Formats: sequence, C-alpha cells, structure tokens
Amino acid sequence: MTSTVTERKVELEVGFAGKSIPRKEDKRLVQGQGVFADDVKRHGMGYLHFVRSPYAHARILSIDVSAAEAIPGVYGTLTGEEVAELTDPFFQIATPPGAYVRDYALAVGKVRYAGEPVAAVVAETRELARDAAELVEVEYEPLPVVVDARRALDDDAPILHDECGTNLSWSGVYEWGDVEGAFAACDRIVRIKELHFDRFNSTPLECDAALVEYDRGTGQWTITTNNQFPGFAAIMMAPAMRVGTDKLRFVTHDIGGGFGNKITSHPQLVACCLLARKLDRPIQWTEWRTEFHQSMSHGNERWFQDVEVAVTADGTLLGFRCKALDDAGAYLRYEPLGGVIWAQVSPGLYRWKNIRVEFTQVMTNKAPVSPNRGYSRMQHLWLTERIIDIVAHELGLDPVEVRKRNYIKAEEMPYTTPNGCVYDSGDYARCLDIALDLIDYERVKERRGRRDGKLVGIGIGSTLDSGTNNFGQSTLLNPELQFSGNNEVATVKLDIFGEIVVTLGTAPQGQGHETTAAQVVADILGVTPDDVNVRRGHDSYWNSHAGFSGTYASQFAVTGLMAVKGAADKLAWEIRRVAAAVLEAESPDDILLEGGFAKRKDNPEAALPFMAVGAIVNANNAILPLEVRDVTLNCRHVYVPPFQPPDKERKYGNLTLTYATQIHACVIEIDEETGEVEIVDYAAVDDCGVRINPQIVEGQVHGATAHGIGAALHETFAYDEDGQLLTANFYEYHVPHALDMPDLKTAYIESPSPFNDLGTKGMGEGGGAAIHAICAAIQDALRSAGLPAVVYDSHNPPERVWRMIRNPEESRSLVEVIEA
Amino acid sequence: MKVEGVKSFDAPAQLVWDVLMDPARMAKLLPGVESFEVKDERHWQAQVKVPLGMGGLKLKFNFEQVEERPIEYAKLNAKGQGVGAIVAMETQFHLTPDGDRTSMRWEADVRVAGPIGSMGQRVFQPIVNQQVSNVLSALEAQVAEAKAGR
Amino acid sequence: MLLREVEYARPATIEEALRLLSSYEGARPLAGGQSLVNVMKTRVAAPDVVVDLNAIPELRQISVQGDGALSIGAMVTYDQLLRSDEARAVRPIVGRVVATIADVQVRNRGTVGGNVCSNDPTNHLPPLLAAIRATFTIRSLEGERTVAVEDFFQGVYMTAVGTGELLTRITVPARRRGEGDGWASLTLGKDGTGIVNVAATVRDAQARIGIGCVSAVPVVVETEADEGAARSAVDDAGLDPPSDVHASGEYRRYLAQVLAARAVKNAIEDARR
Amino acid sequence: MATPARELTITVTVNGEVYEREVEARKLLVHFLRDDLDLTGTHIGCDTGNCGACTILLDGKAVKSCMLLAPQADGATITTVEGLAPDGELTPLQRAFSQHHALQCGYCTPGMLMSATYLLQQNPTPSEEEIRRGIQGNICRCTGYVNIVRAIKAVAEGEVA
Repeated sequence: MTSTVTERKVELEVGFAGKSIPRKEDKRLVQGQGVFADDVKRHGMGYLHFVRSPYAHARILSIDVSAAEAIPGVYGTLTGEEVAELTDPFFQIATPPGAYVRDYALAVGKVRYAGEPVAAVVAETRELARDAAELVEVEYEPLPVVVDARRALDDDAPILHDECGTNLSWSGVYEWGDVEGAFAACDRIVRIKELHFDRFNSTPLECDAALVEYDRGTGQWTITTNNQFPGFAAIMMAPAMRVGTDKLRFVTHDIGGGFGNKITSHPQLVACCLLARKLDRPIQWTEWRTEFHQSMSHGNERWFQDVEVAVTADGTLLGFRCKALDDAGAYLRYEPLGGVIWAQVSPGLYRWKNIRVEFTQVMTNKAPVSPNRGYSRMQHLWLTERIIDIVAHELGLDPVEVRKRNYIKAEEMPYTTPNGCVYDSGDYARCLDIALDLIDYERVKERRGRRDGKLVGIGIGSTLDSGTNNFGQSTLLNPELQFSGNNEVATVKLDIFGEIVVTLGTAPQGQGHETTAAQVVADILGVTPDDVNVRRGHDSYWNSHAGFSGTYASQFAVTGLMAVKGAADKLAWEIRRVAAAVLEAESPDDILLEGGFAKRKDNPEAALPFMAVGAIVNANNAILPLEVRDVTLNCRHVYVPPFQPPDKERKYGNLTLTYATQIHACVIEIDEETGEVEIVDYAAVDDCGVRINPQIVEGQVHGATAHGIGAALHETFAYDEDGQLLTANFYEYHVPHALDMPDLKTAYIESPSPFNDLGTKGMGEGGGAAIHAICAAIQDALRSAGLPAVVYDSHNPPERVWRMIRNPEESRSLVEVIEA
Repeated sequence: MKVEGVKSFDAPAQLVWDVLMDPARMAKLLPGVESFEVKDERHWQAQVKVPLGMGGLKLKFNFEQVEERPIEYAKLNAKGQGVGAIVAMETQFHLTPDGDRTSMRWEADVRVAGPIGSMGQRVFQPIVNQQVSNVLSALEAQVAEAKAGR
Repeated sequence: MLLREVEYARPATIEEALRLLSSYEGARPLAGGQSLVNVMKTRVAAPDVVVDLNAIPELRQISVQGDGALSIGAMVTYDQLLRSDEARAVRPIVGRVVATIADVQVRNRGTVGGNVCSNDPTNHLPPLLAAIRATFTIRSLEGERTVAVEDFFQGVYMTAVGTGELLTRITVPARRRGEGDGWASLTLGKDGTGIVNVAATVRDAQARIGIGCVSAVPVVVETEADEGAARSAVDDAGLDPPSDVHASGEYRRYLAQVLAARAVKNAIEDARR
Repeated sequence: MATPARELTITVTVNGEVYEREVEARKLLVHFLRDDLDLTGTHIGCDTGNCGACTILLDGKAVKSCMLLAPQADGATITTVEGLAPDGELTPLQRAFSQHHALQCGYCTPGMLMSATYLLQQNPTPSEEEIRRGIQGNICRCTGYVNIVRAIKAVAEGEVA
C-alpha cells in the first residue's frame, strides 16, 4: 500500500508543509525569553510549599499548623481536613473496587506513599514557606507497606484504601480469536514464567508549576500552569470543587517538556485554587525535582506472568496468552486506563490472530502512575518484542527472519487486528531492512559473540506509535462511562489590518505546534508562515478548546492540524466570498489566494490585499454586499475523527485512528567482567505518514530514542521495602547525558494515513523502541557468546547484566519449550 | 538496615546491665547529645546533633524501653525526628556472663525515612556503622567508669 | 533548593578564616560548594555560619616544593589542576582523574580541599590520594600540622580536620622513575558518580591500591604489581561494601577486584612511559 | 564581608548592568537572578546541581548558579542567556540551535547555550567528543543531544555565519 499511497496526491505536499523550516518558537527560546510557569509573577503572590509524608503508609493522627502560622510572613495553611470539607473526591474512572478510592488534593486521614502532600503552607518567600512547612507538626501511626505488586493481593497484604477492601483497582479478561485452537494447532509452546517492565518516567526538565488567581467578584480561578491536558484537568477539578468548568480558566505558555507526566497535576492545582480563595491572593506553586520524583506520574510498572506462545515449526506465530499485572501506585489519577490503552496495539506488529490477556491492576505504596511517553502500549510492545526474541533464540531461529515472517505486510493495509483496531498503513519489513542497512547488519553480524573481553550483540525493536485515541475505549473498562471519540479545536481569523491569527486548543511542550500550524495555514491562504501569527499555548478564554483539548497521545498532526486545516479552509472560503463580491467575480471559486492577495483568476490585476479584506469586514462593512454580510473572518473548526463506539461485550473496535511505525536496530558491546553495556551503533527508522516538518519529526525520534535508552540502561524508580524511593533526584536517578548518548542514524519512509486529508499520523512517543532493541541486543550478545540467558527485565543496569553473564541458567529457567 | 555484633566487657554482667539501664549513662553514649530528659523510667527524650562533617544533623529522639529480662536481655526502641529525616531504631542486647567478663550480643535495626533516606544508602550505611561503633566504645568507657566506681 | 537561614562571611586571609571558624560554634568552611550547598538544600546539614574561602588567594596556589613534591592549595579547583603544567609534570595521574570528575561547571568551581574534606565515599580523590600517599597540611590558630593519608580520612563527611581548623594544602609526592599510576572505575553513566573507584600506583614490582565506594574511608591494599595478585589481594582484603540502589555489596566487592586489576595494569603501563 | 551576616548588600554586574541589592545570605544565586532581578531565562531543573539548566558565566567561567549563594557573587561579573544577544542580534550558536532544531521545549536551552558558548571560548574547534564533554553537565530530555551536538559542530566548523 505504501508505494501506491505515497504517489497519491496529498494536498499539502506542495508549499511550506513538508519542509523543515526553522521553528517560530525558537527565537524567544534561544534568548531566554520563553515564558515558563515559574516565570509568571503577580503582585502580592504567596509561595506554596507542601508538607509531605516521610512514610509510605501511615495513619495521620494529628496535624498542628499553629507554629507555622505564627511566623511573620506566613500567609496561611491548608490541611486534608479542610480539603475534605471544601471538595468532593476526584471522579474515578474505574468500576468497583477501584471506583471506591477517595482521592483528594491532600491526604485525608491516611498517607499512602512517601512524599504524599499532607498539608500546604503559603508564605511571602519561597524560603520562608519551606521554613514554615518544617514547623507543621504531623503525628503519624506508621502502617505496614506493600511495594511489590505481586504481593498486593495476598491475604495478609496491608490494604491502602479501606473503602475498597482490596488493593485491586481493576481487572478484566481480553480474549480474541480462537486461542485454544491456536494452541491445539501449534507445533511448539514457548512458556515464559515472568517478565518485568520497570518503573520510570520521562522526567521533563521543568517540574510542575502554577500561578493561581481567584476573582472574588466572578468566582473564577485563572490557572496559569504547565499542565499539558487542560481538558482532562477541568473534567477532574470542576466537579470536585463543585463549580462549572467555566470557573476554571486554564492558561499555558511555554512548557518545559511533558511527555505525559504533566497530565495529572490536578490535585496540586486544586490545593492552589483553595488557597488562592482562602488567602485572597495569587498562589505560586513550583514543584522541586525531589518532589516530582517522589510524587508525580511514574510510568506503569507491569509484570507479565505465565506467558505462553503458540508457534509452528517454521516460526509462524499463531497466538499468545498471558497474565498482565499492572502496578498503579497509591492512587488512580488516570488509571485504570492503562488497563485498556495497550489494546490499541494488542498484536504488536504481528499477524497472530489469537490473543488472551488476563489484565489485573493493583495499588501499592508507591507514587501514583500516570501516562508516560508510550503510555501502556510501550509495556505491551516490549512484551511482544521480548516474545519474538525469546522464541527465536529458543527455537534456534533468526530474530530478523521471525520478525519478517510474522510482520503484517504492506499489502494487507489497512489491517484489522483481532480486536478490531485498524492499522491504517505501513511497511514494517521495509523499515526493518533500512534499519539493518544503517547498522551494516551483514558485516556486523559476523562480529557477534565474544571479542577481546566484550560481548557483541545486535538488537531490533519494532513498535507502533498509535495516535488519536478513541476515548470510547474507556467504556471497555467501565461500561457506564459516557466518553467516546476525540476532538480538537483551532480558530483562524483575519484581523482588521489583515493579520492572520491562529489559536489552538493544544498545550505544546516543545513539539513546535506554532510552526507546523503556520505551515498548514500558509499553504491554504497563500501566504508564508511568517505571515501567520500562532498564539503561544492554550487559554480557555480563546474559546478554542473542546473536551479532549491538550497535547498528549501522539495526535497533534491529526487532530490539531486537521482542526487548523478546517478553520483555515473556512477562512479561505470567506475571503474568497468577500473578494468575489467586491471584485465582482462570478463566484468565490474564481478567486485565487496568493501572496497575501485575493485575486480574480481571470484577471490577476483585480486583486484585494488581505488587509483590505480584513478592514472591510471588520470596520467598513456597510460597503459589503448583503449576500456576504454573514462573513466574520473569524473561523473556528472542531475536528472530530471518524470513530464508532467499541463493542463493550467483545472488547472490540477501532481504538485509535493512526499507527506510526518505529523500527530500531542497535549494536552493543557488553564488558564481560563488569556487565556494563555500551551502544556502539544505533539506527531508527520512522514512518509517520506525511511529515509536515521533517526536522521536527526527526527531533521527536531522537528524543523518544533517548528516553528508551535511559530506561533500558540508567533510569529507574526503585523503592526499598519500606516504600522509600531510592532515586529521588538526578544524582541517584541518572538520566543520559551527552556522553551516554550515541549519535543516532535515522531514516524514514512515508506511508500516508488514508484516514485524514493530510495523510499525517500522530507520532513522538516512539513506542519505547529503544528499550526493546537494547533488551534484544543484550540477549543476542549473551546467546552469541554461548550464554543461554533470557533478558527478563526492561531495565538492565551493569549488575543485572553481570548476573546474567555469571549465571545464565538462572534467567534461562524462566523459559521452557514444550513440543505440542 | 540491620547491624549486629558481639562485644565483650571486662566487667560482670550485673554491672554492664546497670549501665545499660541507667538513663544518665545512656545519655553519655549517644553522639552529640545536646539535652537529655527522663520522662519516666521507661521513656527518655534527647536532643542530639549527629556529627556530620558538613554540619550536624539535628534529631529529637524518643526512647522507649520495651522489654527487659534482668540481667540477660533488653530491648530499646528509639524514634528520632528531624528536618529531612525520621530515624527508627530497634536495639536489642543479650548479655552472657563469662567469668568476671561479660559478652554482649547486640542487634540494631535502623530505618530511615525522609529526604536523607533518598540521599543514598552508600553514604548513609557507613555513617550508621560509624555511629554504632562510637556508641559501643562509649559504652565500654561507661562500663569502665562504673567499674571504677565513678 | 531553599536553604535554612545561615550567616555568611568571606574572609580574605587564612588567619581571618581560622578566627571565624574557631569563634563561631557551628561554623563550616565553604569551599567550592559543589557538595555542601547541595546537602544544605536538603536541609540535612544546616551550618549556622558558612565561611567562604573563595577570596583567599593563598589557598589557590599550585607549586612544586624543594623535594619535587606537588603542593596543591586546598582551594585549587579541579579545572585549575587539570590545566596545571606543574601537576602534569610532577604527577600526571592527578590531572587525568580530576578531568573525569562530574562536569565542566562543577570542575570550574569544585576544589580539591572540598573533595577530600567532604569525603563522600564516591569521591575520586580520597582513593587516589591514598594510593599515591598524599599528605595533608592542617592549620589552626595554634599552628600547623601535617597528617598522613591513613589518618586523614576518618569517615563519611569526617576527616582529621577538627573544629576551628582548616585544611590548607595537599602534598603529592613526585612520581619517581619506574613508578606508575593507574585509575579504573565503574560509574553511573560515562564519567559519572562512582559505583567503585580504584587507583593504583606501582613501584619496584609493588602495587599500592586505593579503593573508593566500598567503605566510609578509602581502603588501601598493598601487593605485588601484578593483575592477578591485585585481584586476589583485594579478594583477601575482606571488603564489606555497602549495598545501594546501584549495586549490591557483593557486586561492589567483585568490581573492586576487577577494577583493582585494571588500575594496576594501567599503572604498569604508565610506569613504562 | 569579614563578619558573619544573615543579610548582606551585594553589587553584581549582570549582562553589563550593575545591580546593588539586599539579599539573605541563604538565597541561591539562581533565585537572586530569577526572582530579584527577574532574569527568568536562567532555569531550574533539579535540586542537586546535576541538570545545568541554571548555567551562567561567572567572571567568564561556566558555573551552575544553583550551587552558589547570592552573596558569593558580590563584585562578580555575570552573563546569563539574556546577555548573549543584548541587541537582539543572535549569536552564531543561537542561530545554529534554531537551524539544526537543537531545541524542543527550550527549557534546557539557556543553560546549554551558556555551556556551549563557554566551550567555544575555551576551544574554538572542538572534536565531537570534546563537544559532548563540554555539555555533559547539561541535561536535555527532548533532543537526545543529537542536534545540539550538530549545531555546536556547525558553529565550530564555521558553517554558521
């Protein structure tokens, strides 16, 4: 399909779209003139500092804020008791027992993870707020903790939420195809006892922050923040605060990275709102790095147990079944959505038709999880990629061949998965060939194995980046939920002096929306991107947002740009109508937009500059012919992707609109004595359909790869048995720096999506491809050296690799092959 | 984190026991004690400043004598609270007379919460070991003093 | 971030600094601040007074003594040291190791005195200076004393420098003919925090090995200048390293052996140069 | 400043302008720049001196302004990102960062630019290895450093006017 589709005439292949123009955002950012949440100041604002629990699980016996409030310069405090009076618990997505979780802005009665906010103090300076926070006396009764998800459902496990009576948040069985049949028909069954996907997140360099103002007169809050999904924050906050969503005005400016980690700051924002009202002054809250690590948005940690794979002798995969045990941490703030999001990519990139997953999610005394770049799909795709390599190595097959044999083929696109998702387009085998060429596979594969103290291995990570959610998938978790589809908004207007102004509903964190939106608008209106002023960030007052507005789940290139295109098309039509009327053309179709003029096609001399169009409609409309007096030159478009609600019974239906492909290949060397892994070559091939700004796409590939490399080798949120986070800062939580990162070779193909007019696909999450590729490479290096080890964890620091080298049988014992 | 060991004293068990049960002497064992107050015979409170090269770590300690079997066994719990650190210690002593000497088997289970807990155990663990050995040598000194009738 | 309240003073001479340190209980010297300020941010350490040593030129000098030894002022920065021709001439290993400490910004600010006085088990200099037998000159108002490396390091964040005292310089003996120095470490990321750091110096077929990250103070092991010998000597040393999130004690114990062998290998090669 | 004080008056030259201010001794230099002088281009990304977002030039040397007390800067000359292009005329590095897409969210960019500026002052023709060493103390979570290294290389090789 790819070849045919690339030849299809896509409207935006001409003009500015498709070109790597430098970003409009850059000029301010390279001069330190960006505006980030902590940069915003107000007269008389007070600085908020949270008092946090040192215990992972404890009853709060008493909180005494008197000493703190006694200090001059302290404006006031907030405790869980007040919060419980002033607000209702946040809405829960889960069915019972998860539905019974009572989650507030501050801990009420009990703390459930180390670092949980129990009180807040506001003072004249940042330093003073922290001084005062130290004087808040909290009496705790420590309780036993559970940090291992595998123990969370034991009879003697401490219960986090008494209301639930269990640590189970949600469970469900997914079964598609004829799983029994597949296992009956196969030649071999490969069993994998247990695999572990580790806990980490993308740690955006800017932590969460907000400046919150309360207007006593109107009862409205203005929340200037770096939350990346205001639509979700509003849905969570307004009911809890017992107000309408219009009482919450969200404003974002520049955001210092998000990666999903800035979706669930609503509890902290509620605390800010309550204090802004209580103390009648602007509240400034900036989270510190240690606080972020202890309390915000860890990625979903997941165990895969009793994995069974049905394979034929030639390495054809018929299907698999497994248990997935997901660790949600202490609260459900976006969860249990992780329990269904993975189903967008249930077969991975492979043709197996028979899949059964028993999904269980539990709560533990660790920080709450939230979306993290590659959210939930990454964990599942890691499983499918682990399966491929383990099966290949166990059956003595070539991982490359097994992939190619089982990949969904380009000619099968659009491909309907066993659970009704529709993979729009792509050519996986071709991407893999390109990736292998980039690492000079034919030559390198001769080098595998033991070479002067090093173990050399090659790994492949093939993943999908599913973009543009059908929120109807939430009903597969909870049939009562009234969510489905998706939407995004943009407005494009022509102002009185002919200035083109664009507003978006999104809240970008570095994805360059101002630039790509301008590229699309410029092509439609026949101007240059410099002529298009795209406003920075998000503001509820623009009325340029809808229920799902935000920047998350790889969707801007589809939802955002389709909204922009829709609005720009409307404006272009209005300009043509005005021009046709004024220039006395037959019809608007006789008008051409070019170089900032609306011209008569038959007589380019007869041209109206945009400035005149803007002026006439906005300030001189008495001269406007009656038939065009309805023109506003202020066009709003809501893009709604073509979704149906999924079938709740069969858990069947299309859960996302587009599927970008990422195929990575890497070569690593392991120090045989220490277990240290070094990446010596790395290639990433991307296919996200039509690329509006190739340089921005490539930048997203680089970033997603770096996150994967960090997670695979360096980054982990590790807890001790008492529930203390052992990597609560960048000193212990090592993120790759410039010396840790290899140079990356990249390439691309374009398989346009048939499901939107732009042919674009959302991208940027990368599906954790680097984690899969490095795990595969480690196993390949060990196997090539005659060590029958199995890489069973997504995180492989030197000691873990060292142990696999010393005692390969230990990990090998997780796997058995049964002749069926 | 568990630390344990055996220490031998050149004194009879009864005397070692008396030292261990004497708050006034216990006070002298702790590193950097700034104030010490006996609440009742089972509960004491101390302000200590654990000497760290970078400036002391101030902690308020509450001690509770949970169990004792004269003259062979005692269990003492301590809970210290300070900025950025909560320290919980469970200490047990087993005394066995051997001749006119006494051998003491001791176990301490130290748990730390708060920012210091996340500062890195590779820093923290050696600090604990060091403080423990300080306490033990101080104890030896106290026993010697008591023996000398001071 | 957000430190406890503290008083600040910036003396211009060593005497002034000593007077401040001895007259204020709870006064701490502030050297490069690349460790102290971070610990103060956690508020785990909260000195009442910080005495900033950055304005005392005398402490910033690198010189070669009459006996050819290298004298390094306590406030000499890593950057200063790795650019120093004297250091390169007298004991090249010092500059080589210092060049791998943290990053450019930290090396521009961090000092050798701060590194050894904080004596964080992961610091580079303690095991290196232990291996090459540095000596430490400590001043107080009463006078000056010189301490051998064995007596200098006393524990985490604890050294022979007492209250009211100041480390003024570190003396590194010159590398003699036939002598060689080596370094090997496994770190968090490239040139990151040490998981285990090992320095070795060889002379007359003997090796002196300094091991960091395995105890409160650098551990010194002496043996023949041979990789295998180094390995087994470290094995016999009965190390009991702390476990943490990055490495178990068992793994650290093993790494100490592997890295000791590598450090000795490097030292032997260095000796041939 | 020979006697200990909790509050001090300091004089600092920042981006060519002389400021005299009362500060608490405990105030970190980065907070002084951001909150007192409102020079918010210098960012904060961690608590431990690892991330480098707060990198400035202090008397010509790249340092992390979160590991200095404000009074330590008394009498010093400081350059922050706002001082790189005072008249809006971008430096080659600033232009190269944009041309090579070496920034995404832009949060690490000010510190990254200060380290890169310092690197090229010290070593106008660095190798790739030297470039990576030069920015090792600056964490970027968006770019994987790929385009940052390319941008700096382009300036070093004179490809950016």
